[in-house]
Amino acid sequence: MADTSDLVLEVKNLKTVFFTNSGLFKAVDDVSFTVKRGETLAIVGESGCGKSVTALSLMRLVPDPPGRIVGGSVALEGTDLLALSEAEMRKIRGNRISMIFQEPMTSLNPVIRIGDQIVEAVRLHRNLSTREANDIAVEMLRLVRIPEPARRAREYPHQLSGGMRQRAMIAMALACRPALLIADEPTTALDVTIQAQILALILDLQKELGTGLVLITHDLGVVAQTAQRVIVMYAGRKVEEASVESLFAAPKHPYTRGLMASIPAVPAPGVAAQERLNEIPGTVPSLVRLPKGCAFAPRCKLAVKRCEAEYPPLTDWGGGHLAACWRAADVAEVA
Amino acid sequence: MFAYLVRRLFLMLVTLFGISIVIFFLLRIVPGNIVDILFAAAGYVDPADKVDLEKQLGIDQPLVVQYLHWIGGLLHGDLGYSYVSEKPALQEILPRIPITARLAGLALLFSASIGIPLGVISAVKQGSRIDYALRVMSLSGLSLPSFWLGLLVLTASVAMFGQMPIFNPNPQSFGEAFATYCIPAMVVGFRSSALTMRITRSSMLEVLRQDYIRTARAKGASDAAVNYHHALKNAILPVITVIGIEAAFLIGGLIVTETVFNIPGVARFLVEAIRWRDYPIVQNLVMFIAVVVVFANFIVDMLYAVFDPRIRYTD
Amino acid sequence: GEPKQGGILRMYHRDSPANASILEGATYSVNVPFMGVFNNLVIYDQHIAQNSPDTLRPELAESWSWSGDNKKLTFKLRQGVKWHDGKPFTSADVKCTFDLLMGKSQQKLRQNPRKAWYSEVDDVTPNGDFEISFNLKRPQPSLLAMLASGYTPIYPCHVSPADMRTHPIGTGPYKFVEFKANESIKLTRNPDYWKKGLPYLDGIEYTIIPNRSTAILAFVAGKFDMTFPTHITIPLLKDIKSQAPNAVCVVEPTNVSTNIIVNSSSPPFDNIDIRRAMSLALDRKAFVDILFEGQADIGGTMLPPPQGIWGMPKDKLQTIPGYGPDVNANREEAKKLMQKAGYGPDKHLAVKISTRNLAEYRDPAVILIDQLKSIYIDGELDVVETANWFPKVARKDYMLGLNLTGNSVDDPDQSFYENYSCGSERNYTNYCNKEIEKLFDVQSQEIDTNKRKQLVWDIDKKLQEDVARPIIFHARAGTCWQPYVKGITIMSNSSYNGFRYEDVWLDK
Amino acid sequence: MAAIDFDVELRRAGAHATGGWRRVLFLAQRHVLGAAGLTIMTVFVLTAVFADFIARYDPLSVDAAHALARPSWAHWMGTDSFGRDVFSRIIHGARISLAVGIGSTALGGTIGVIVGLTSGYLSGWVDLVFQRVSDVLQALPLLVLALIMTAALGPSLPNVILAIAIPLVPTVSRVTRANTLALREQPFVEAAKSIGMSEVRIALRHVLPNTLAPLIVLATAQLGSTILTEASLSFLGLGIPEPYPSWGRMLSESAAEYVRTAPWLVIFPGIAISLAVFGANLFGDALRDILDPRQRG
Amino acid sequence: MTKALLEVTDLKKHYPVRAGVLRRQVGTVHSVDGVSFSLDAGETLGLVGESGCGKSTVARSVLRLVEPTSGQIRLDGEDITHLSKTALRPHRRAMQIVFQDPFASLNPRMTAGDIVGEPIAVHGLATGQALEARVAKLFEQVGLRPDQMRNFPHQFSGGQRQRICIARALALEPRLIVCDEPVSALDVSIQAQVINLLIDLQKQHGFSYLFIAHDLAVVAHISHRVAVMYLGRIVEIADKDELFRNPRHPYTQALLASVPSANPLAKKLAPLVDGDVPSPVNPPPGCAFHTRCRFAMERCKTERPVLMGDGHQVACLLNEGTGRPAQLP
Ligand SMILES: Nc1ncnc2c1ncn2[C@@H]1O[C@H](COP(=O)(O)OP(=O)(O)OP(=O)(O)O)[C@@H](O)[C@H]1O
Ligand SMILES: Nc1ncnc2c1ncn2[C@@H]1O[C@H](COP(=O)(O)OP(=O)(O)OP(=O)(O)O)[C@@H](O)[C@H]1O
Ligand SMILES: [Mg+2]
Ligand SMILES: [Mg+2]
Repeated sequence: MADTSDLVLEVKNLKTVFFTNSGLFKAVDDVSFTVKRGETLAIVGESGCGKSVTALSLMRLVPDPPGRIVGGSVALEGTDLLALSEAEMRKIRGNRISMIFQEPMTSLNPVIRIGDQIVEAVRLHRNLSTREANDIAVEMLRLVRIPEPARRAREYPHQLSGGMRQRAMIAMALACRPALLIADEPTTALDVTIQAQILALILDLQKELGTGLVLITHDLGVVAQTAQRVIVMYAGRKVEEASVESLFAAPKHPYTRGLMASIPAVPAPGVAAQERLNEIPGTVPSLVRLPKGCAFAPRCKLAVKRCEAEYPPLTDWGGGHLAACWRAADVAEVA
Repeated sequence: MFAYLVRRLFLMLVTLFGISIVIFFLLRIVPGNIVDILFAAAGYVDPADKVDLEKQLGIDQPLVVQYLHWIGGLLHGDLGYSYVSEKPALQEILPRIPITARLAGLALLFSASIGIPLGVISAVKQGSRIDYALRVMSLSGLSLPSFWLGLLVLTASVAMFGQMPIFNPNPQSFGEAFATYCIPAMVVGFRSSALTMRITRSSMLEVLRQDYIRTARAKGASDAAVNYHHALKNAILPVITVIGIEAAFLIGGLIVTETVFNIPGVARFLVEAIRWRDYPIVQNLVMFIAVVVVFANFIVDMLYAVFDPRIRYTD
Repeated sequence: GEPKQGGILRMYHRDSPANASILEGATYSVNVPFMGVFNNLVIYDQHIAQNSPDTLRPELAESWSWSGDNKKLTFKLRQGVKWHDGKPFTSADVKCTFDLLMGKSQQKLRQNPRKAWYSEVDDVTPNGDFEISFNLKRPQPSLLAMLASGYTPIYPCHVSPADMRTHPIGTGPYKFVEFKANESIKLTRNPDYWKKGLPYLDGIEYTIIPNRSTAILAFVAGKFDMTFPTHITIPLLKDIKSQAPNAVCVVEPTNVSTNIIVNSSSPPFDNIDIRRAMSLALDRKAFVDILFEGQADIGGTMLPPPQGIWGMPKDKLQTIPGYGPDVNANREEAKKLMQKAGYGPDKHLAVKISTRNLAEYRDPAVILIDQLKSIYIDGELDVVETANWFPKVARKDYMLGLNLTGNSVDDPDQSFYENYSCGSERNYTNYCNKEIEKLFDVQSQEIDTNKRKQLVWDIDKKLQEDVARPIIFHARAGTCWQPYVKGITIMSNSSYNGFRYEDVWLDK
Repeated sequence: MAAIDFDVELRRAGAHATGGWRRVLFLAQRHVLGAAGLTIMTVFVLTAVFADFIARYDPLSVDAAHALARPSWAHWMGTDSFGRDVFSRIIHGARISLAVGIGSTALGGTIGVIVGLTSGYLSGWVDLVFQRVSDVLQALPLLVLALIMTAALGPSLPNVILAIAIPLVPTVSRVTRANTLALREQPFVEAAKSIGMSEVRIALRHVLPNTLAPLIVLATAQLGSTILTEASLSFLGLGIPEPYPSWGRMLSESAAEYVRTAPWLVIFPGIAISLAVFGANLFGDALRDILDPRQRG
Repeated sequence: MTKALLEVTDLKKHYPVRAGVLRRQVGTVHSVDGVSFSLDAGETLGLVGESGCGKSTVARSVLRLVEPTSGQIRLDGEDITHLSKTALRPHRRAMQIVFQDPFASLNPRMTAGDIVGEPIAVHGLATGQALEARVAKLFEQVGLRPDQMRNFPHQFSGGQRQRICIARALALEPRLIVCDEPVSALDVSIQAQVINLLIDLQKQHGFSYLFIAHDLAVVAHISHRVAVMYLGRIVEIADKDELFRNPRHPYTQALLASVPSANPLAKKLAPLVDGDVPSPVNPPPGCAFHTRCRFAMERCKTERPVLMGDGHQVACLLNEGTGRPAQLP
């Protein structure tokens, strides 16, 4: 991370917890990362590992109660978002930092026209007349390749298909040309063929606008095809961070490795399919009763005494490939 | 849309037809009829006179014949004659309608204009002191018998002002008109405003949890914009339904309030007519109420379509 | 001071009368508002509280005379009287009215509750336009009492009974303007009233308010000049007095007796011992204390003196079993009777007490049940809707009934024949005692009032001893008006008279 | 960033409240109003059950000597015009109100559930007929229907209960039907079908238990409104007749005559009614919050 | 050739779209529009396709949870399409279903043991102790502890819940299990566990799966043969290896190309199709895919291709007669 001027986002030791009646959920525990201009950072992990909460923490939209950001800093273009007042933060949301949500079906207000929802986003941050904002909205819809954008702008969300709604969400998020775009599983709810279209679109636009992108997904395939750098989260913690190539070539954390092995592959010509998948035994631990040591230890084949007693620090294993594992060195041997 | 309207109208007619049967036969199984009551006042029954009178009123005929006669008349706009006053039923019912309508309209207005904003506040401030206070207040509103509230208002106004807001058919001044309609309307509306508030609150809470609210916040919208522009627009839908249903309930509430405030509207008239077993009045009045209720539901459905673009009655 | 002309008398009405026809009506709800529209042949003096043979005054009749055999009553009629529609009043109208009442005319009343009053009248014959005679089957001096009742207005011949129900035409001081059911009744001054200079009022307006508390609040708030006559219960009277200290209030008997109808045709009350025991167990004073704070009368069938003319004197009354002052002694006796009939502390008699669903009926019934407990009778209240009450009573579908009997004139003929003669429609209990029935006829023909009184007392006493229809009490009720209302007299032995209001005026 | 006291926050969220009693206590703390409602309801039920032991006088016993006595040590809430002890009448009145409330809610609820379940389950013409019938019932305001029904049946305790119950049927059946329709589409119902379970058994074992929660909430709310309906009917002269000490009639009758001269006759029954309805509503509200998982914060 | 366990011939399921005053039918949802396939004992047939293409409807029709509009379903050679409910009951034991959503598939108010034991109880196969024992055994089979029988569904994790569903399906010892997206709702690490379990169970008991998924990789992994559906029809069906090695229908090709490869060095995302799936209410005439197909010809708009071929069957006019794959330009 040489050139700090190029940094759009710098998250340091972010901690977000939920106070619930079953206890304290450390949804995001001591997570740090950076995003450069034009760069795509993917966050992967299984359900409940804290991906969405991380994203919401960046936006300062963690529902309170029960959630609360309890530590760390989030610097967007040098400003610590966590230190801003709510009013100042509002000026930044949707303007410098934007977010696309997982559910295109429910994330648009059903009783407001698509165009008007984009117009609102524009006018909140730019001093424009409705007309000008309207033009921008239509322009944005065209940009996300919605046919007949002017007509679609006057339609309501239910009149659009899932893919189109997600495009409209993207148009809304990008309307103010933010420095950072967070896409929280933007394609999970969509069909594969549509998913490919949307991902390609996001990447195109990102390139065009030079936006930093945080792409959250649980699909390692998506990661491989879109990101430059990857964070793997497990039980609220960052367990591994690396460039895509490095991660896929040689994962340093047994969890990452297990994950990769457990995904069936589309049989490629000539490659015989394996009979059984490699499975990671057990289940993801509850975020309340996290073990003292490594949260993955109970499911880990490599686990040793130390893993249960002591949480492994994130260590650089070369070339900025970070992993939090006592036995990262042995990972390659095992599987 | 047109097809939908026709279908709705058809269903409404089916419902009304059902109501006509229910009310007609329910009334006839009520023991005792107008003749009994007339004679009850006299303290004796002369069987010959009774037969004469029953014949005169046509209630000696088979029920089906009576029913067909009634419905036949209804279709021609002939509602028959009141047994008691012997005037055309229409002439008895019609002048009372505007009174009740005004009362009900004002009550609804009151209910909505108090209930909705308070409901929004209570939802937005969920869990705060204001929320608690508003909820307790609305629940107390729901817990007061309405005749009791009405009597309290009357008693208090006599005690405090030596005056009472009793019905005045020809109010001379604004003050009189206010007393004539607004005070009773507020008494009725108070209860339904509590309901409106509750439903607004829970509907708002539901909506505030929705994804699109988060989207709006992510755009940088202010709390006010989120609550009133994004949330209320969606939350208002169930509120409309409840207000629509309330319109039907109001008539029940009005029975009591019209009695307490001595307002010569249709609601109280209905009670009197039931007491007198004045079939033509009861039947037609109930049909009228049913038409209003059924129409209110219809309007609610239409309003739904207005407020919710997802609903288009195209089929 | 001197009566002043003008002003509208505003009253509330307790409920909406069925129609405007007094002849068809059987409740003073019709009587009160419409009496001012009509005149009678004769009327009790409207300013003397007690209706008695001495206070009879001519009205449409200028004078009357009895024939020597007391079987023909002839009236000389007033000339120059006009109906409200301008037609002249003649003897034909009188004949029409009584033919209607006797059921002899072509046109029929929808209901004719007082047909029995004229059972001794053979026919009514006009002699020229202004004289008319009633020909009787036997002497009946009290016929005049019936004719003087508020229930006996003279109807015009030229208006059908049906029209009289919706738009009555009379000769009286006030003309009918409108009657909106459940809303209001309006009368206006008859400028051509045959009594010159009357009435003083420009009109009378009744607002119909069935809810008593609303009505009274409105009176207190000054919305009305007068309450509905005899509508104020004793507890409420205090309330009005405290809130409107200036209001003038009077309490008078209504000549309505609260009584028990006993179904003696089936067990258990076919047993005279149980009937006697029940009547012995009554603590009448307790009823009066609770319901009227002491202000009601204990008596037999006839309203007790001094307001009543025919009621038994107190000493005679107290000789009747159950009327004695020592309630406990009475109840001891009652218990013995019950034991004789096979009941006792371990074997109670379960009884259903039916009554109408109106406070005037229910409240005494509640007390009755409580009192019957003392003689091993467990009463259960059976509340009956108005519409079903008389059919139920007529079917004899009850054990005990708590009933109110209103006497429209304070006269034994009306009371005895209606309620106790064999076969009378209003003799709900089917009490039938041929010997007493003979005595009814004897007293009815007696011209001498004092002699007649003795006869009536004996009959009354016998009726009580037979437990024919035990009388619990005679109610009283209050009427209030604002101090500026003048010329109101509330009758003390009839609540069906005294509403002509022709010389009422407002001192404003 | 302000320091955050994790313990306090967790306590507020109820993290310490695991296990039966602690959970109940926590819920009571969390839903203070609901707990108050439940307490009121419990007191009310206990009162009704033990009325004979609590009441100090026979509620029907007339006592001329002590008519209209002010509240005193002997008569805590005074006496009415018959000299009957108001406190005892109110205590016994709880039975009547409970009988009306529970009786009519249970009756209306049971019929409504049966109708709704059948209607939702059978669909087709049965559904159509039931739907139309409930349209018909719903088009008549509750009080109007109850009024005609009590007029038809005559004023007695069972009749009043029936008259109030019938108008409840369409509401309950609509809710049940909607739930049934939704549940019918649930995979677990399809799974039951696929193992060859009969429709009736599916309806009873899989559908019904899952519609109960909203119905319980609905029932608590209805409980209050039935008590009020009875009071209104009493006011209109068609409520529970004497000699039952019905709160509605106690209130409506004395409201007419004794507001000023003997206010205790009006105040105490009024409080009893409002408190009971209030309690039922408070409890119902809290129950809804607790049973509706989405409401949990 | 052995007789197939399940034979579905020309299955159609149309839902009416009603409108108008008399609720007349104004349109039809062609959810399943002529699907034929067969399934041998011990075989797994994968069914893929995009959302709304009718996969679940096929599954439900096979189990007679919905009544097919037309076509034939034969189980063990016996036509069960029109059997009455009672006549169907014995056949129900032969086929069971596992649904996608492990949360909604379990009645929240019943214990896990009751849920799994219910089919056995319903068919009167065992009661009391015996039932208990059988349920315990089933629990062990699917990798759950028998002491978890008393727990309620909400006390299980997603993967465990799916195991309960599978145990319930196994309870009647069926020969055919229809799996309607059984792993779509699960995490990848759990997904692998469930897939392995299914494979193991198949090996032990030799039953057949009709396995539905939208994830090609999963289908590819578990199936012996794969059928691709588009808008209510099967557009291609073949042996797994054949299909993936040699996809012939343009839609199959697009589908394969859309799956992001887990290899960052492999070709980047290249969507081969544009636009959305058309509505099944008024499916396009001719070949339903022509609106999105890059090879669409004039003929495709009017002529409807039928499944052709031996073993590897394709419904595409490009392939007609040639037996050659559609050519990528
Ligand atoms: N509103 C909330 N209340 C309580 N806990 C919450 C809330 N939102 C999230 N959490 C907890 O935070 C943890 C992380 O949730 P998050 O939504 O970030 O997961 P995720 O990685 O996005 O999973 P998914 O892939 O399912 O979206 C979860 O274990 C969840 O239990
Ligand atoms: N009961 C029904 N009534 C009307 N249309 C229906 C019904 N069930 C399904 N459909 C329609 O049939 C089509 C196929 O639905 P189906 O559920 O079989 O699709 P699917 O391939 O399983 O989709 P998914 O991947 O989303 O589960 C859809 O367009 C759906 O809207
Ligand atoms: Mg998430
Ligand atoms: Mg499906």
